[in-house]
Amino acid sequence: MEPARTIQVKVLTRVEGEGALFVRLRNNIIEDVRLQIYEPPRFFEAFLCDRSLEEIPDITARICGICPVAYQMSSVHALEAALGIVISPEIRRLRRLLYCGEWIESHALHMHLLHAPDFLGYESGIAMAQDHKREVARGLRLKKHGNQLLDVLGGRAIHPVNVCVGGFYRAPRREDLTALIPDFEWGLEAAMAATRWVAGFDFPAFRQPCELVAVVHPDEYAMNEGRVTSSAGHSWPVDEYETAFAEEHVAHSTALQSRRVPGGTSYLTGPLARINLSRAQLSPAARRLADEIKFESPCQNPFKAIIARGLELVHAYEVALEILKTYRPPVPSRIPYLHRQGSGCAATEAPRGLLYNRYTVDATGQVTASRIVPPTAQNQRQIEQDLRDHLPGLLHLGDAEVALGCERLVRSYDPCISCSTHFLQLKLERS
Amino acid sequence: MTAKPRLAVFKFASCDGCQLSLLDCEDELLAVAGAVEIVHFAEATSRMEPGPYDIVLVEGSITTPDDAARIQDVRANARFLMTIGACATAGGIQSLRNWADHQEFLQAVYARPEYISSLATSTAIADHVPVDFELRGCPISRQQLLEVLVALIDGRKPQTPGHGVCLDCKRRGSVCITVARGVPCMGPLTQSGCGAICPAFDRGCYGCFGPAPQVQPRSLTGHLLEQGAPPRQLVQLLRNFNGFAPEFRGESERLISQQET
Amino acid sequence: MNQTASLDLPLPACNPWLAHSVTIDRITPEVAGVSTYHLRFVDPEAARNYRFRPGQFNMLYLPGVGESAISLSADPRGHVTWAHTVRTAGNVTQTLAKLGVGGSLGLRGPFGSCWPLDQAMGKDLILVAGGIGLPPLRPVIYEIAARRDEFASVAVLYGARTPDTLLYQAEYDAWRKAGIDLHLTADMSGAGWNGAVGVVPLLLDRLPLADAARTQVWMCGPEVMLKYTVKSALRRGIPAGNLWLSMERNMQCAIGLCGHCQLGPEFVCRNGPVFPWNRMAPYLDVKGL
Amino acid sequence: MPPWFLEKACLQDLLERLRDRGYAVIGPTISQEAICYDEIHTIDELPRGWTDVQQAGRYRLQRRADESLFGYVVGPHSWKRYLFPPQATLMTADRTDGGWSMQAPVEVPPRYAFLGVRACELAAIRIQDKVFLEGPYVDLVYQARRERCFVVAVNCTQAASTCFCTSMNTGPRCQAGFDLALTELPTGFLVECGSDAGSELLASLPVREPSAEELTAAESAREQAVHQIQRLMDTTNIREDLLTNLNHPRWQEAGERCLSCTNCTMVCPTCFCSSVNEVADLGADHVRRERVWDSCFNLDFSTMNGTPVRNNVASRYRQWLTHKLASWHDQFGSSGCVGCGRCITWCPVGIDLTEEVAAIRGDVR
Ligand SMILES: Cc1cc2nc3c(=O)[nH]c(=O)nc-3n(C[C@H](O)[C@H](O)[C@H](O)COP(=O)(O)OP(=O)(O)OC[C@H]3O[C@@H](n4cnc5c(N)ncnc54)[C@H](O)[C@@H]3O)c2cc1C
Ligand code: SF4
Ligand code: SF4
Ligand code: SF4
Repeated sequence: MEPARTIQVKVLTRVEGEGALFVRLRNNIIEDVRLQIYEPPRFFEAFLCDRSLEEIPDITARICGICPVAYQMSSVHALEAALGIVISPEIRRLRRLLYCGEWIESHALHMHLLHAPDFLGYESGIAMAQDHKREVARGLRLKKHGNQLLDVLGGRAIHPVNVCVGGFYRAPRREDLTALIPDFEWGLEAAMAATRWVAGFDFPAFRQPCELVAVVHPDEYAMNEGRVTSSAGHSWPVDEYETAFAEEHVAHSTALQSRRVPGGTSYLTGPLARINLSRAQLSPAARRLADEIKFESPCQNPFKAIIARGLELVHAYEVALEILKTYRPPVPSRIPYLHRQGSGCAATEAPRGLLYNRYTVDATGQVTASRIVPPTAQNQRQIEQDLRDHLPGLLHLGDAEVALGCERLVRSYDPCISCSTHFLQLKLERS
Repeated sequence: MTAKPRLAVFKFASCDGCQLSLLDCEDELLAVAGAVEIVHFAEATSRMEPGPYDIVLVEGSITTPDDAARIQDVRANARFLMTIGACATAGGIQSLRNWADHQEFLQAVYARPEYISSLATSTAIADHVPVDFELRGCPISRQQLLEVLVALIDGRKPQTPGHGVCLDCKRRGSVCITVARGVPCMGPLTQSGCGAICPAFDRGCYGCFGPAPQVQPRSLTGHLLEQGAPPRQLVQLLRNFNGFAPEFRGESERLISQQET
Repeated sequence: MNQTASLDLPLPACNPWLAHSVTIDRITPEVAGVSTYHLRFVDPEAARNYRFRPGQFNMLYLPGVGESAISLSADPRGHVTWAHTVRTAGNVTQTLAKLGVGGSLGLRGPFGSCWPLDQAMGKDLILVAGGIGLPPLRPVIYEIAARRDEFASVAVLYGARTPDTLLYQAEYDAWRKAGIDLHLTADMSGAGWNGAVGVVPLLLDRLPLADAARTQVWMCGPEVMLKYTVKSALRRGIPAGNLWLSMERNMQCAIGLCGHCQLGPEFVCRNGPVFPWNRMAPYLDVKGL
Repeated sequence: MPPWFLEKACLQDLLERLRDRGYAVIGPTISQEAICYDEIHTIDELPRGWTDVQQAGRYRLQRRADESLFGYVVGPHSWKRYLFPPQATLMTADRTDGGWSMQAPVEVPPRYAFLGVRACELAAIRIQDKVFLEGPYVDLVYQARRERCFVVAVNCTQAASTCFCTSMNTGPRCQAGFDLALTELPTGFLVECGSDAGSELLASLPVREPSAEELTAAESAREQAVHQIQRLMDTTNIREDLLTNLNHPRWQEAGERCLSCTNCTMVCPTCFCSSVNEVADLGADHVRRERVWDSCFNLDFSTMNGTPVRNNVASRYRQWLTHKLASWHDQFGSSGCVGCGRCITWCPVGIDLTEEVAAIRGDVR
């Protein structure tokens, strides 16, 4: 047998967490593609059991330092479902505002520091800043706005401390929020400019008509709740999520991989999925901008996720501004509740995609079972599939270029590997 | 240092939040990048130069046999090794496994535990290699990170205060949540650095910066128990992100053994 | 209320927190790790008004790094530059050591109490110093050399770890010429050393005293040295009231307002650093005070 | 000067007249489930109908049967927060071509009117005056605030279980140190005047002469506070008893309970310890020296050559108590304690200084 050609990216960079890529070819036929996640397992689901449910949002935040709010949101919603707590519209708005902070921070970071350098040929956002100082500085300022919002609402940007089951420990003061308005008004314009900038990049011609999955809400661009909806025309209430999607444990990854049930096919969550499924519900400025830059509908080029992020950035700014301007502190800031035995689940839209949580609690308020399905675990299989489909167009290149091409594709999903720890190195073997 | 110091960031078991703190220094990031040569920082750059490095930031705890070997390598290449965050300095939240049955944990999370290679414990970096400086927090404070980096570049000792959270509470005018509301709070046992945010948000501190110097947890837990706090709650408060720090660990184990007798 | 010796001490004008800008005029390397910095005020007005008494100290300020209390080791009659002999220890002193001639820093002072020169007039005076304890006494030596006939016998007992770490060796001849009886010792002997070997209090044990009751002993050095020097002096019949020492403590404000330097009832910065031994005696041996 | 009477509803006039004169009125108001001092604009922000229940390590708000505006004692804040702020800029340094340029901060110090200052707090301000204004050095930050402030005192008509001002000779009656002093009655306030500024303000208020019944009622209301004070601290010879017992085993014992958390020193209205931080930009070209509250309970507070002098909790507890009650006499000619009881209430483990002192002296007597 001919020796295999292996292409390997030992450490995927500019992604959050630790992963690698491995590709093996024989006679230019792809034998194996593996997105390897070697992020050490941290056993969150195991030790959430036996903790008080009040502690859960603080602990789940630690699954991922990049999107702690998403973990807090999915967990509090799931626990509220288990306890039968109905939050007030004011609390809901404040949660939406908090989520906007995280979307802004995370999208601005990924666009400017992690993904844009791929298009412009730099090793990092910092290196890119030498020639594109204005754009990087603008990106950093946008990112900072997200963090400032999280600071005010949650005390700090990473692992904020204010989220609790039932609402917020303390409602922010109106003055503290209104003080942010001028920055956010600037930011809305800047986010549009940043999106036009990334929309002008050169995109590899690649089309991937896969199944897209996102939370969809009838009245708004979903963040905190809605039905789990697929581009294949299905839609499920969240509590049927586990009937439509299942996780499987593969040998090469410490992350579980999700797939559709039945059929076992891959699917994609995240900004592209959201925008394709809910484009009409983007904020007016984001919608206008999508039309202006002729963002195709549906968009099936994963590389263009950077534009989708830009549009969502604009959206998040506009939503945040609206909430900032009309904010009244919710009273109470936290809906009182009693412990009871129950089970509940929730799915919210993390910057990287759908994040599903389910908990069972007992009558004393202890968690007895938990399930957490992070976005990257769901995308992992689709990323592998996309690599299979994208690779043939690259194989004429040398190993280093192939590796780089694959890495770029992987980065376009903004995989957050640390959170997929129940979730990479490219190794390409070819003959 | 004449040439710009070479900075590298390495990650072990963690959430990435502490290294993100560096990228979160939005106003200073480019200046920092100008003062040091960032030669290895997988989260931010594709540049991956081999050692030796002048300044190495290590995030995360040691939880796998591979990582136990890798940290030796990192240390061998580091002139100054600084751990960042609760995972690296105390084992992190994942050190909860240290009290549990590891096999049970594996089975709870993974369908095919045989695919997973992991140690029975999550331990601090200092349990494996000498550490030159520890920066506390879950997550670390970006101001403190900047101060340490700037101090290292200037060749002086960093100024990171060692007092407890209570002092910062009082400076910012927060009312003691334990005394005024009976909410158990780890503030008196916890090193400052966060700016005393939890009590400012009407909740007790959960100890994410780890034990303050010369703490006596027993006095506080004794008093809280007298006031009616359930022992279980105190154990959980102690067994958080710094649960395996010796002072907190000792007290939670003492409380449990007291329960059992 | 405690008041230090009744001299009207020079105090910094107006805002005691505001540092003057000074530049390094000259650096005299003394021994390994110790240099004397001659500082010049940027503002000539400040220079004209600046006076200090032997024993007082300044706060030297390296912006962004911090402040340190450093004794004035200069001749109090100097008018242009003020000397500080500094041992490189931590952040402030290390940063200072990196500044060269022309380097800029801040200075607040003078602060603290001074050696009781007036009380010593016409009396026998013994100055005892260990290591970096000599700089705070050097202004006294200059003062005495200039007014030698106002004092009876004057002895300087000085010791360091090794012979090559004795400070100000170039000046010893001048001191001796001025009628100062200089006795040196080293904890450890070294090449070419033919002086005494042993700790400083031993020098006092051996020093002939003309009239113990009329002898003043002023000392500055590590706390153990002070302790044994006091023991020796008392054993030799020198009255407790004639013993003076200069104390060291962490200081931040230098004006008795920040609390750091408290030792028993004393603010070392404000009531000291020079104290009559009597006053400190009850507190010196209490652990952790 | 004989006292005047101000109708309850007219207290708002007092607030407004103060505001007319450019004062920010700081008074008691409910925040964070305690009675805190903060800026107030109307008397509706006062804790009307509330009281506090205090014991060692515990504080709770409770409804009163009446509508009193000042029916509580002292809470977690003290006026020190305003006169000696927790953070203050001492100077700035900027790098220039000609070296460092050092500047004193330019600030317009606020004009505060303190409403509801209790007798023990007047005594505490008096003590801080001695510390910051009457020594060889004046603290300019304190001075600027202190000189501009206006003090409206209130006589206590009740006491908490933690109060011991009678032992310290500081209360509960306001004797001096105020511009105006109020005694609250159900229908209004008896107003005494303590300064020219006070009389000037009083002249703008709709006051009348009090009736004889009102005078008696005020007297007995104040007496009630005296009677409610249970706690005692024997101060005879306290300085010598403490300073000659520096090796008493009780220090060790207290050191095992004390958390060294600094709460007692932070809430104490007279503790004044501070540290200076260098706040610099990244290149350290612009530096601010910032003074912050600090405490002798911190390990790194007293270091020498890099090692802590007070290297265990017991020695730090001893430093605190001996300074407060003993060496303060040497330094400032009075006790450093005014008997407000804050350190007892706000100690998270309920350590009570009066008990510690008694224990140390118990062996002496
Ligand atoms: C009144 C007075 C007069 C003085 N006069 C003089 C004088 O004339 N000449 C002189 O040289 N000194 C003098 N000193 C001493 C001088 O003030 C100190 O040595 C100086 O403050 C050191 O400041 P620094 O910032 O350089 O060191 P610091 O940072 O304060 O450190 C001092 C020492 O502690 C060590 N250290 C600091 N932090 C740590 C840590 N975290 N862990 C372990 N070790 C640590 C350092 O290595 C160093 O050895 C005087 C002191 C006083 C009070
Ligand atoms: S020591 Fe305690 S009782 Fe005395 S003034 Fe301070 S806080 Fe009040
Ligand atoms: S008791 Fe402690 S904190 Fe208070 S003034 Fe005295 S030394 Fe300072
Ligand atoms: S006495 Fe109480 S309040 Fe004071 S430091 Fe000790 S534990 Fe804290």
